Amino acid sequence: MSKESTQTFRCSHKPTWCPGCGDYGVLNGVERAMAEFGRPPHEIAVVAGIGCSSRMPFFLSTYGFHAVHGRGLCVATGLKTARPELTVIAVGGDGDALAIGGNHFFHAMRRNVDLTYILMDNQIYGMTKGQTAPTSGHGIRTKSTPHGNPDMPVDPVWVALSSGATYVAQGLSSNPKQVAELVLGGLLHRGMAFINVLSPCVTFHKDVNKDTLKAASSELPAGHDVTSRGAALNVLIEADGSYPLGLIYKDPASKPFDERVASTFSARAESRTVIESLVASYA
Amino acid sequence: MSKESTQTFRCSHKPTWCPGCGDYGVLNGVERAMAEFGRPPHEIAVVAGIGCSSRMPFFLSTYGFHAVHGRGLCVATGLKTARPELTVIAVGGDGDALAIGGNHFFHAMRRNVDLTYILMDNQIYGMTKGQTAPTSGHGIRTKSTPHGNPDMPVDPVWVALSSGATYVAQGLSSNPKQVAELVLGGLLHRGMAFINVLSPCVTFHKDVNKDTLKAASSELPAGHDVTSRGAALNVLIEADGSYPLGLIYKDPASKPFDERVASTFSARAESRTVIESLVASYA
Amino acid sequence: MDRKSIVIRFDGQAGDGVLSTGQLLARAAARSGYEVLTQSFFLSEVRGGSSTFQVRLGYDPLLSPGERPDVVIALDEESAVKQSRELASDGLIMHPLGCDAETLGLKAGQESHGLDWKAIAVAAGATARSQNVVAAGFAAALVGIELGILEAGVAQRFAKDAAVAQANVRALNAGYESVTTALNGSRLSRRMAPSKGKPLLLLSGNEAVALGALVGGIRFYAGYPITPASEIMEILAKHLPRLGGKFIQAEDEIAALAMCIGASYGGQPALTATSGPGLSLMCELIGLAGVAEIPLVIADVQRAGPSTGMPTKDGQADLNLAVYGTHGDVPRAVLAAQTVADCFRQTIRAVNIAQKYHVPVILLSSQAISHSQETVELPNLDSISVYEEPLYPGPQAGEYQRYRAADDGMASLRAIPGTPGGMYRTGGLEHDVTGQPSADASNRVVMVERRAARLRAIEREHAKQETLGLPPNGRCQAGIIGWGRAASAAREAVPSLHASGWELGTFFPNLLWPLPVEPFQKLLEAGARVLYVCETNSSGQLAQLIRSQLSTLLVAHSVEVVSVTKDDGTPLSSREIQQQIERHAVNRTKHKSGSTLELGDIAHRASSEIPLQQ
Amino acid sequence: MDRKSIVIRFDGQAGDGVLSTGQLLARAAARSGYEVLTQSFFLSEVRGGSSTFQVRLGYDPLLSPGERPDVVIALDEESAVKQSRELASDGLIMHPLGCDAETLGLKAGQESHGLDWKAIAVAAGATARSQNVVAAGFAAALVGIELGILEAGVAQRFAKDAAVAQANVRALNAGYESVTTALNGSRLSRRMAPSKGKPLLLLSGNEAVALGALVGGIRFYAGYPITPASEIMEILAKHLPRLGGKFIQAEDEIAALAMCIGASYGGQPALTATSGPGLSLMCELIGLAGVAEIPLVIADVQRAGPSTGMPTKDGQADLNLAVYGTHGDVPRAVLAAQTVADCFRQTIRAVNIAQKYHVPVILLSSQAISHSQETVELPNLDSISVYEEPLYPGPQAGEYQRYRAADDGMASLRAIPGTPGGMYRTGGLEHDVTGQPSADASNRVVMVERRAARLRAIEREHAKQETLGLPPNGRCQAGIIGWGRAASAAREAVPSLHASGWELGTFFPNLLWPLPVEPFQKLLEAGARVLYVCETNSSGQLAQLIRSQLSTLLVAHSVEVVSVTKDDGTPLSSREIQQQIERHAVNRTKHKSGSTLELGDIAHRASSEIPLQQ
Ligand SMILES: Cc1ncc(C[n+]2csc(CCOP(=O)(O)OP(=O)(O)O)c2C)c(N)n1
Ligand SMILES: Cc1ncc(C[n+]2csc(CCOP(=O)(O)OP(=O)(O)O)c2C)c(N)n1
Ligand code: SF4
Ligand code: SF4
Ligand SMILES: [Mg+2]
Ligand SMILES: [Mg+2]
Repeated sequence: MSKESTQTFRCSHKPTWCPGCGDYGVLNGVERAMAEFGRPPHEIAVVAGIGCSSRMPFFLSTYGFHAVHGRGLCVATGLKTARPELTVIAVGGDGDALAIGGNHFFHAMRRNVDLTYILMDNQIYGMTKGQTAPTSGHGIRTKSTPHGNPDMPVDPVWVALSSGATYVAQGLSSNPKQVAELVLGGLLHRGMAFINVLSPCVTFHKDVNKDTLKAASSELPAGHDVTSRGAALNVLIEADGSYPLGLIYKDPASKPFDERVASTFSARAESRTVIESLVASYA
Repeated sequence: MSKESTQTFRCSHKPTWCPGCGDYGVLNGVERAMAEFGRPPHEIAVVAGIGCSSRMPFFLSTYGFHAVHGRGLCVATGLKTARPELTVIAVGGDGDALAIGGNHFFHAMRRNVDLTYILMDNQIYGMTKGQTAPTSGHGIRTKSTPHGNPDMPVDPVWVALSSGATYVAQGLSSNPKQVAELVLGGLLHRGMAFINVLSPCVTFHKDVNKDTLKAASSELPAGHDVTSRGAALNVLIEADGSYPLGLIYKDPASKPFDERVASTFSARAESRTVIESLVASYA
Repeated sequence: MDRKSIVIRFDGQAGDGVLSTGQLLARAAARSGYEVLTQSFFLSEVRGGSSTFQVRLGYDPLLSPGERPDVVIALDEESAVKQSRELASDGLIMHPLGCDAETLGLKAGQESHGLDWKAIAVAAGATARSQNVVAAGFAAALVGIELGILEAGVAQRFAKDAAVAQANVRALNAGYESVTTALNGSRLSRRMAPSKGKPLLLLSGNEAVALGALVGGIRFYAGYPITPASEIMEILAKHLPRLGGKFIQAEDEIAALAMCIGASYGGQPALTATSGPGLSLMCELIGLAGVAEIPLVIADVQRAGPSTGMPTKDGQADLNLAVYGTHGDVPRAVLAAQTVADCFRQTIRAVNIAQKYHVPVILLSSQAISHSQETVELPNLDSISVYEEPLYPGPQAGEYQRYRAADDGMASLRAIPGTPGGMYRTGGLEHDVTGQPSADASNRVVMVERRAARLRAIEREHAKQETLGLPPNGRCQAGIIGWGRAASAAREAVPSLHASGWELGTFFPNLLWPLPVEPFQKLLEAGARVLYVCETNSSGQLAQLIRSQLSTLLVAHSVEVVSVTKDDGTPLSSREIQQQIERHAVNRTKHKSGSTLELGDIAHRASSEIPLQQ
Repeated sequence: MDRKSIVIRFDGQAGDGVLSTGQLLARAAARSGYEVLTQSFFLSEVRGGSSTFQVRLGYDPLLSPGERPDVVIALDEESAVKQSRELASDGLIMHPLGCDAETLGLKAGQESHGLDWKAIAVAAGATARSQNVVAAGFAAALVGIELGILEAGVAQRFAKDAAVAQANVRALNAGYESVTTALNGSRLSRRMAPSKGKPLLLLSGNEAVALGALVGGIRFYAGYPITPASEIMEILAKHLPRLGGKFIQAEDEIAALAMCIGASYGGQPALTATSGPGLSLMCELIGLAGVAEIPLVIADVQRAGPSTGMPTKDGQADLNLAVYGTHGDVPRAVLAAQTVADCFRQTIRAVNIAQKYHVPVILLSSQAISHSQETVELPNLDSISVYEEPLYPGPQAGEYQRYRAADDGMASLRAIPGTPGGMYRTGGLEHDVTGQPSADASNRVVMVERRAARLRAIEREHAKQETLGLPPNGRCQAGIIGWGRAASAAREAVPSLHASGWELGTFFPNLLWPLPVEPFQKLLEAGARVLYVCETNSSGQLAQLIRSQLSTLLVAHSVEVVSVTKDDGTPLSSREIQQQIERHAVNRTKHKSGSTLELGDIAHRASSEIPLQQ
């Protein structure tokens, strides 16, 4: 079935995640999507921030960059913009994407660089052993909110949609097949594709697990028009706190960053001539 | 008509803005709102980031803090949380609020600290002499986008609403009276009040001026239900790029940050006893 | 029994409860009046895996976790095999049944015995999971800690469920008694004499910072989680509200520090804690606090950098950043803790400096201190002096001037928002005496000097609190300097250096910036011609700071500043310090007797020395 | 006529077109082959208000904008009054009709004349707005620049509208001719002899950095606007796309640098430009680039800090941050430009170092250089060497190792994403030779040394490109050191110091980190016992760096390092440098003849010196 074997994308280093961590499912989904996508590993780069989830690049056989906390998406933006012929995937956790990296998330979505961004949402800071994350439930007690979380949880899908993302989807790590489909869709999409994967932390946030997530998720309404941003927003409003799964929005007219302004410089001019005439303009 | 004279809030330093800058109108509106609100200047603190607009604290007679670029809202959050009995107003420009400060904007809105935040939106970086800002129009040419702005403009009202702000309004700097009303409403609101004021830069972005802004603005639909977030979102969707003016949303059930988790520690315990027993717990 | 301290190491798989075993023993020892120092070892990469916890106990204050364990208690075979390599030459290793001295590759003088921890637990009526309590009982009996004190600890730990507590107390007893059966007389050699001390607190470095913050008057915390600092935040999140204080988990470190600035501008003493990456992000705001003269404490619990580095490993390489990290020249103070007790004291001192001098203060701790526990005397809160900042009282004759000239570099009175008549505006722009922006050259000169003078004022007050050590005759040939955890190791190295004939002056400052000058001057006057500067980093950051700040003195006395460093993720040890110093001395003598030094080489090496090479 | 240079200052209200007047004259002078240096003065606080532009022109390279103007051309009375106070003692001031020598308070030897600039413009058939073109014509005639060259400039400026252009050329001619009527013979004394030079480029520092970036091979820029660096971004935004390069305006400086890291990881040479506040924000990512060994150039156009400081004023106080700004020890290079020509050359050098050694390079410029224009020779692109990075070519025998050991601290081959067989993973964690995370102590030691050796390798190659100056006899008593704009001022001060009997060695390095050791060594060997270190900041940052890095040398030769500094928002001038050096020498002699020095005092002052006090 696959164009490349998923094995092609597995690297020799075994994941260091806790046994049972949701991120294994995401990794699996990503490998499948890559296999289906069919580009060889050397044409793909995976860029991450910091967090358990952000370790993913080290477990894949592609090029990989593990940046600093919250900035993975910016590194990916630079890489893809400089090297448009590569396939660039960015990954991160909910803290990485929405706490320290929240602004980059927002601007990356609206900039619409042709990236695929996968957020592993465990509603907690896993790597630092269990503090409240932006997606953590209101009122829950964690190490950093011993008296209850005062904040309301952020819905990453809502944020992505309302920041201008042109491809927005959601999956469960316990369903790697769907994750693979959504990621593949993202790889094929021209512009920023955002896939939120609910991927539990079995060590530091046991209350949110495979079963509770499954129970809290919902299907998209029949006949949902994925090309309508209004319909997509509506899905979220109607979802009323549950997690709608699948492809929620895809802008068929998406213009990636590079193409948003008609450039008169599409052909690479002879550098030497350009520079000489520029220098001369200061004479 | 005012409880205090607007003069009370004017400080001896004349604003250093360019003649004709929209920010004069905002300052005027703020002074009026303060006068109407009736608290003396020493019980008010105005906190800003960096930018032309962010100079406002220096032109008022209240306490004032001019922080660094993008971080005014965080300083205001700390100040208000530490000193809840003060009235704290934060101000900034569109770059300050939505470029470098975008993440703080997002989190401040959802944290719902009892602040009033006034954004002076001139769709440009005024202070640095005319580069593209997050609210700048798509395709426009500025110093930093000589070939046209590739990004779509951000709607601050939309961002505020979708980040969880509990009071969201929009005004024109050319109508200080309305600005005053909206700001006063914000001062009275319990929780984060956001007022976007379209306030043109007459020096570095002449295309967006009093007249074009006025022409592009719209009234709220008759019978608009300000207490409904859905209705508010709808106003924005319907506005279709125009600027709806007035109070767009106000959550009547808004619970400010401090009250979002029932605290068992409402009364300030005797510090000495608490600390002693805490120390003893390590014995 | 002339044993002064004993090192016991517990090892097992994740979930075996190794940590609680060690903690039970450690706390009981502290309650018995022993000095205790514990350390846990993390593997940063793999979640799960093995887990190691080490307890050292003795009579005198302990300066390091100790190197080779005297006793290893391994809960599974893999751990036993691993730890057998670490065992002291006369050490004892306890392992589960099924492996023997041969499997473990023990050497003559080393001793091993097998015990079925789980079976003992089950036999005592507890579940197999209580094997760790059995191990704790065993260890306690081995070193001679009273059973009653341990029983109380177990009861406390399982206070939520009486039946479980009872079962565990039985497991504890069984473990305690198993010593007699398992060992054949050898036990007595591991016994410690009863301690004569009072019961002590057992605190980790992070706990001590959090307590110090509360005692010092901190009533606002905003922060962002990061290893190895997060516990400071977690403790304050829990306890600040009970003191009327406020806690915010910020969206990042920049927001955290900005919130602290807001709170402190509002008159609430504020602190944030972070590690290197967070401190790097805070640089811009440190400058803001410096210019606006906002009191502030940043606790930087260092880990092995640069960048993400080795987040669960130790290092002390943030000194340069703490001293120099912001654009422009700005006053600040930098303090470093050397021990857990120091974490407590220096945090309070940091708050005092911040509030008195209106500067940001950076308190350096490190991974090795933050997560190791040490015994600390119960502090007498009455004897701790906490600075009460005088404030602008309200309307006075004449305009209020936030930045009015003050004598001797002292801070001028703050008007806290809410104070009538004190309204002023300030921020990060250069300002005049009122706080209003000014780009005037002559005003600028005044403000620059105002800030520089602040630094001198801090030095004036605080240099004398840093104590120099000199041999009885008041003379020395060299000085040994150190900061942070490396200072503790250096202290530990001093007796044996003295024993091998060195005449050493010692200076282990907590205050690193402004660098205290007088103690150095005295050291050189006492005869020191070489300064050995001990620190766990690769470039010798304090050594460079000393060279840069004390150049005139060094030139006048012809002093060589030598870096004693290591940067492999583990704290510099006393043994390593002694080795490096002795190796340097040998080379030096060689050079002296041979041809002249290649000065360029040496100067150059100063900026790039590698361990054991200078 | 023995005049070597002339300083002409234009002054008027915002909107008067003062800037374009000055630029017209400056460019015409450059085209005529004069050396030109221009400077505009900003008032940071008030928008609008008055506007000042100064043009200095001469035959030899100019090292400063000059102090007092020889000629002032004031377009309104207020400006005339203000500028009359600045006028040189034999200066000429031209003012609009209606004020006279008395209103202006002129002294004997100074000369003034009135002209109705607007009327002349109108009479010539232009609008009153063309008064500034009239003024340009007047100034050109005064100094003796050919009319034709100016006419071409005017035609170019108004190229969009032929009628306007013609009217302005007429205004220009009228201004040019008005010299004869307005002055009575005195004009000849301001005339410069024709220049013998070739036409020169006229560039600002920021323009030179942008050009240098393009010539050096930069093909990716991400940045965030900030005064005084924004023009670099604006120029590259315009021209990169024409070269197939990419430009992104980022949401902040952190994002900007992270984008550059991504682009550079992808093999595109990348640069960002900022000022102090932005550099402070970039500290964390500098460490990432250092550990991951990503080539990168950060141009920091310094302004007077700390914090927001005085954004339109000059300062050079970001050196500490550039050298030390990140947690942990990390390799990087720091270069500083002293002139506009330097901005061009050092930017190319920065790109070369970054690409060759795989390190972040920080290029320091400052407000005073960034916005002042200087004449620069038309560069011969063929003679500029741009480093071509060799890359991992694709599948080879054996596994690709990104961080394989390389000789002499050199970088190892990069595999650029897209290269078959080169796939590797890296980032900010400590890693093994393949890039995979490792917290192993022995691996760590290797990697730490690898990074330290990189720094030594850069020093090895680049120290020799920094040139020392010695008096003809090869001996000196003192050294004068300087960096950035202050180095230019120091160069300017040297002849008159020599004239007053000083035997000075000179060393004005562009490379500040790693600090080149050998030139200092030679300086000391040539006899220098005092090093005067000139820089526009208050703590003497380079002086401290020298003390910290060259301690062994300083001790061996008993050298005093003395800071020559100022930090009032204006560049240190040659006059101030000379004064400070001479004052120090006098004090030194006094001290020498009196009682011994209080060494503590001096050591202490080293860290807190204020202008003219050491
Ligand atoms: C600047 C900085 N701040 C804080 C940290 C510590 N830190 C590492 S990962 C992390 C958050 C992890 O949460 P998330 O992004 O949700 O990833 P997860 O581990 O849950 O997959 C934090 C706070 C850091 N490495 N760098
Ligand atoms: C960290 C940092 N980056 C950049 C700047 C430069 N800067 C000052 S104000 C500003 C933006 C101004 O735009 P806006 O916030 O919209 O305010 P306006 O001037 O338009 O009112 C910028 C980029 C700075 N001061 N600090
Ligand atoms: S701590 Fe949580 S998120 Fe991290 S690897 Fe373990 S289960 Fe996964
Ligand atoms: S530059 Fe623009 S925003 Fe700034 S003061 Fe002038 S008109 Fe207002
Ligand atoms: Mg998470
Ligand atoms: Mg703006």
